[in-house]
Amino acid sequence: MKKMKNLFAIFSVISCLGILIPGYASAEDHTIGALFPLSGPNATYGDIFMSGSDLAVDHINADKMLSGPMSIAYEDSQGLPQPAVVGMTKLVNVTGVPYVLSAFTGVSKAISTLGTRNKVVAVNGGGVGPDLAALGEYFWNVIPLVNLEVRAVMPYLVKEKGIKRVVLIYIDDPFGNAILEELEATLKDTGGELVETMSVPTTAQQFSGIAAKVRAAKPDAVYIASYGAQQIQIVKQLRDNGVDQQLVSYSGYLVPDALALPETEGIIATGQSVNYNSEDPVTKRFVTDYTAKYDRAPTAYNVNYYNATLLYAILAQALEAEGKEVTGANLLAKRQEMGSFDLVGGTVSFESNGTLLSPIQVKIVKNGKAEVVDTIDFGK
Amino acid sequence: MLALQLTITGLQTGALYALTAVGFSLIFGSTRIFHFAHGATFIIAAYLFYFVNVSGYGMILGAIAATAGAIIFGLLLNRFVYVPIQRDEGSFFTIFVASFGIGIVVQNVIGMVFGRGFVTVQTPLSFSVEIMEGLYVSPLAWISMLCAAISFSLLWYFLKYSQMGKALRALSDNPELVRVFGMNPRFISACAFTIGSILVVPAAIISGATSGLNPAMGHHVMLISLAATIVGGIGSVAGTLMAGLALGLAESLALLYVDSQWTEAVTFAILFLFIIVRPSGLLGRSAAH
Amino acid sequence: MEAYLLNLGILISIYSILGVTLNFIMGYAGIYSLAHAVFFGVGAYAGTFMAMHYNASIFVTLPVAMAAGAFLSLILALPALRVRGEYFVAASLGLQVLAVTIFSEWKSVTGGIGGLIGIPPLDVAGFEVFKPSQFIFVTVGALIIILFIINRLVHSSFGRSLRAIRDSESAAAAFGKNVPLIKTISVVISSALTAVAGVLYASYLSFINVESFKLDTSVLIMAMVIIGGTGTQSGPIVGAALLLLLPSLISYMDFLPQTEIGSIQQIIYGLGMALLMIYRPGGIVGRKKQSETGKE
Amino acid sequence: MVASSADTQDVLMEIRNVDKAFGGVKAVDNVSMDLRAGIITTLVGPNGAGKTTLFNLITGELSKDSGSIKWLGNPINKIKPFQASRAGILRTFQDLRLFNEMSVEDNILTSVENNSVPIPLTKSQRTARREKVEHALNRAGLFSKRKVRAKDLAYAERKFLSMARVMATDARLWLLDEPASGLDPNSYEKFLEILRDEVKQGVTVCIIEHNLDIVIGISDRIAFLDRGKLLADGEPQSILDDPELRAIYFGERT
Repeated sequence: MKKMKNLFAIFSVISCLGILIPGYASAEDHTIGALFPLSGPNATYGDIFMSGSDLAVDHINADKMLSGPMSIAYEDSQGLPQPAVVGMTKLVNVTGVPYVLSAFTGVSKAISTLGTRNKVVAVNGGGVGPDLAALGEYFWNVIPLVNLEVRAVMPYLVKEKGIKRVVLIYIDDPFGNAILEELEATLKDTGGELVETMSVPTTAQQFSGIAAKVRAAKPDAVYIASYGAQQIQIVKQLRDNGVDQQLVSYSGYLVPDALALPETEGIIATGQSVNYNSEDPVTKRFVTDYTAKYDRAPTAYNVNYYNATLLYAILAQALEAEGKEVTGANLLAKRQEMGSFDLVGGTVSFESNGTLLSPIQVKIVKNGKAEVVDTIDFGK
Repeated sequence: MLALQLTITGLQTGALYALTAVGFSLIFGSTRIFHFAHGATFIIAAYLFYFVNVSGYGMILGAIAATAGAIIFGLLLNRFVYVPIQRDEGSFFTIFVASFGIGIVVQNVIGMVFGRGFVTVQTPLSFSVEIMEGLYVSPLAWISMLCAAISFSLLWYFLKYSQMGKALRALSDNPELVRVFGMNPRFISACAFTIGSILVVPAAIISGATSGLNPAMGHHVMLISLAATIVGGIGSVAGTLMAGLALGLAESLALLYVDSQWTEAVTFAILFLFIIVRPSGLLGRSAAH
Repeated sequence: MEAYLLNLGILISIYSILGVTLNFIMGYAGIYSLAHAVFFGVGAYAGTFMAMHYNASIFVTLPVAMAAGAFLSLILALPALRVRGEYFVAASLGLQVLAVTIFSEWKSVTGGIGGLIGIPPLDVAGFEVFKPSQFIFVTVGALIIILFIINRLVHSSFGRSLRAIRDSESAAAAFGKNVPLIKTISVVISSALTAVAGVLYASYLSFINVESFKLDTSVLIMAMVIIGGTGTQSGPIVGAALLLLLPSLISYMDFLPQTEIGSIQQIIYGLGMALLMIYRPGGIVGRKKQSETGKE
Repeated sequence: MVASSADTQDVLMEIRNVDKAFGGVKAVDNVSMDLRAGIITTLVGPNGAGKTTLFNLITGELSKDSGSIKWLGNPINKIKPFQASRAGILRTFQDLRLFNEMSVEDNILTSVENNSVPIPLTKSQRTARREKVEHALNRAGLFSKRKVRAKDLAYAERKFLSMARVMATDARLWLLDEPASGLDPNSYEKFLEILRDEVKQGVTVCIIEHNLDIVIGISDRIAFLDRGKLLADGEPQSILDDPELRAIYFGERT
């Protein structure tokens, strides 16, 4: 009797399975995937990334670039590797997309194996860990990686600001560790000194002890390598606890939440240089429509994911014109064949390792706005 | 100098830990309810304060709202979750699981309402002043310690002199007494929940200004409270207080030797060792079976 | 559709192994561990380490992972012998937090938060298994074998000893049960079998990092056991299936905002845990409330 | 009860100068006594006299502060409860401590088994075990309830189950902690009958009992404890007739 009941329970669960199959896109529809942090402490990035990719989808569908309507299947990565892998498995095996937008260094590294194994292109427009350049041919970057940013800002600090002693506070994950390596190497070359490094766990939010250690190290500048809500807390608590030295950070710092913080004033940060004033039609349309749709000026992240999405449409359009199937392998072949693309910010081409080069700007925050003080172009 | 600075930081953190931990310890000691949702009480109070404050009603109203919210949550939980389970002589684990479940619900509801990111209560009080060469202390540090001192003095007075306080203390010493004490056990446990929940409020408010809030921090608060309660000795309010301070200090001073990702491990290594070596805690009665 | 079901089936069978092994110590021995994910992780890391550096054959990875799980479980046995109830829950929480720190920091073996990428597929007697349609046989097979082992144990004198200890430790001792030894053996068996789930999980996802082995996972496994029914045979499996189907069920409801799905799912299972404890502490499969079957 | 001359019986257990204090209070205070084979020795005394504590000291549930205990001539001072059980000393508990979630049959089965490592039994072992269990079930009148969970039994049945757990084993010494308290007259007649039968078959019993009728009905020997001290130890009649002991027992302290 009891056995029967148990069997029944299992059976009813299994029969539930049948009802729960998600809907499928029809053959002509173009669906690409995206793994963004939609919840968790880094959800603020998800909004920023989506605003770029969604605008691209609007434009692509309005122009009827593809044979059918295009859409993006978003999966929540929380900015963390494990949920991202689960999401990627779903996108690859279930939704069956040929092309996935990715963000965050840890996330991108984690999903790259699945991408390569299943011949699905993953395109990163947010993560900046230098390792991202070496994840195989199915992994592309439409963002300059942070080694360039560190290489751009350190000479500026040493030469222009006379900074010698640097303390690094970094998040204990692949991105943070990459920054640590890059900073050690770059500082040696430029004549600075890394006097102390302090790692913080991803979940930490109490930094008064860290601040005390920073003060004890007597640095000229403090480099902060974290993201989202945590980096804001670090900056605030450093300032609260008597650290008045120059603070330095990277492109991930210049998000609206951080710029709104009074303590951000005076911080130096690097970022990818985008020429918003470019006269080409793609850039003009993007800047105009973005400002109209979201009522704010676009940032590099918006550009990157707009570009990543548009890149898919350009490649898929070309494949369809030739009557070829839009698969990951064909998209890769087409990108290698076409070479250069008209995207926001001008005509760009990929390095052989699948990474875009772009000039880096050094900016300083004044009155809640980032002002460019220097631009370094590594490409030329 | 660094050690001194970290000591002060540790005392500030420890004072807040002690407040939440004593709240938990009092409830657990006198009612034997494994109130894991104590962390949820913390975030409810913290977010209520934040919300009222951000809405422009000021800090005093915020504190009142936080206190009211904490008490109501504690009492509702006791009345509608713990009492029905206890009526059926549910094991400690049944209560723990239910409480844990409620904690998850609160965390996610708060996350949906206020967002899952950090929020901070902005106040000039968090800005540190250099009181001597290289030693920075924020007014909030003094406020934390003062709040803790006042709360504990009041609590001590209450436990020592009031009829209810004596009952709670007696129950902490010997849970069997609930049957013979001659007071309504329901009323006693309601009182324990009220006081335990109130103790959380100052810690919640101050944390909102110092380290910022996020809905997941209830978990951390609860783990620390549990650790302090056991290290201090279940049933001993004084022991929990000392253990809370000690854990805060240990967490801060550990930075002298290890990177910050190890500080939580330091706390729990202490807890683990205590359970294995001296389960009765610093001041508690014997716990090993 | 097929891929979706296979994926779900594999995850359900892996989590069922976790539920069944936790239920063995929780439901039968009364050892309420909140550190089950630790042994899941130990199995995953140990198996992956062998697979990446030596040999990916399951005849190498599984025994090594099980041995590692069994050996490290002695650390969990330590407090289990000294204390019960609340104290043990606290001790296991402490162990869980410590383990997460070590998983995050021992980067040469675990890859820290960045994790280990490119984990080789399962090698079953020279045959590489990674396609979901093949992998599901391995996971379901493993689940069946583990269910069989646990079932035999539970219905042997050993299982009776465990339940006796759970119901009254002092009476069990008074009737000749070597309580510390029996508890240790049960923890060791449970952890060794848990490690199997770790190996399968790592190989299936071809990626692992510390996030899969945090307190949240321990809580999820505990919720599966409790919601399904503690101390019942099918309870943990029903619980695992239900909680893993929950996200699909929720994502089917289009009117819910996508970004809130994670929260809604957690609210449902949190609420489920609380309500079950109030109205049906035995879980879905378990007995009804005692008061309904008559008390003394 | 045929009272053979108790003094000539073999001594199974020798208790010498045993002390145990909780905090400052002496629960067992320099107690020395013998438990003799084949008879029923009853521990009597007011509440808190240290009777149950003495049981706990014998089985190793608690450790002695000082003194020694010998079992069959061998010292068992550091014994653990499970070892005491395997050595043939079994006890019941005042609060029964049944295995509540398990069936009646499993309760008894568990008590018979004392292997820790999961090793299968041989066929003959299994047969022998089943016979013992069935015997105990029948004697305790629980055969029809053997599939019922222990927690679902009526009060008297729970008491009998507690006895049945001991009966099914091969133990030589039974330490029974108020096994008959709260039983209705019918049930305790049955209980006395079981006890007498078992003693006839060679079991030695030490029992804690308050009901004087039962004490008189079954005791071969009585040990009188008060506030941890052994005040008297001897033939039932001599103890029960002692006016001083009666006064203590009935609470008329002087």
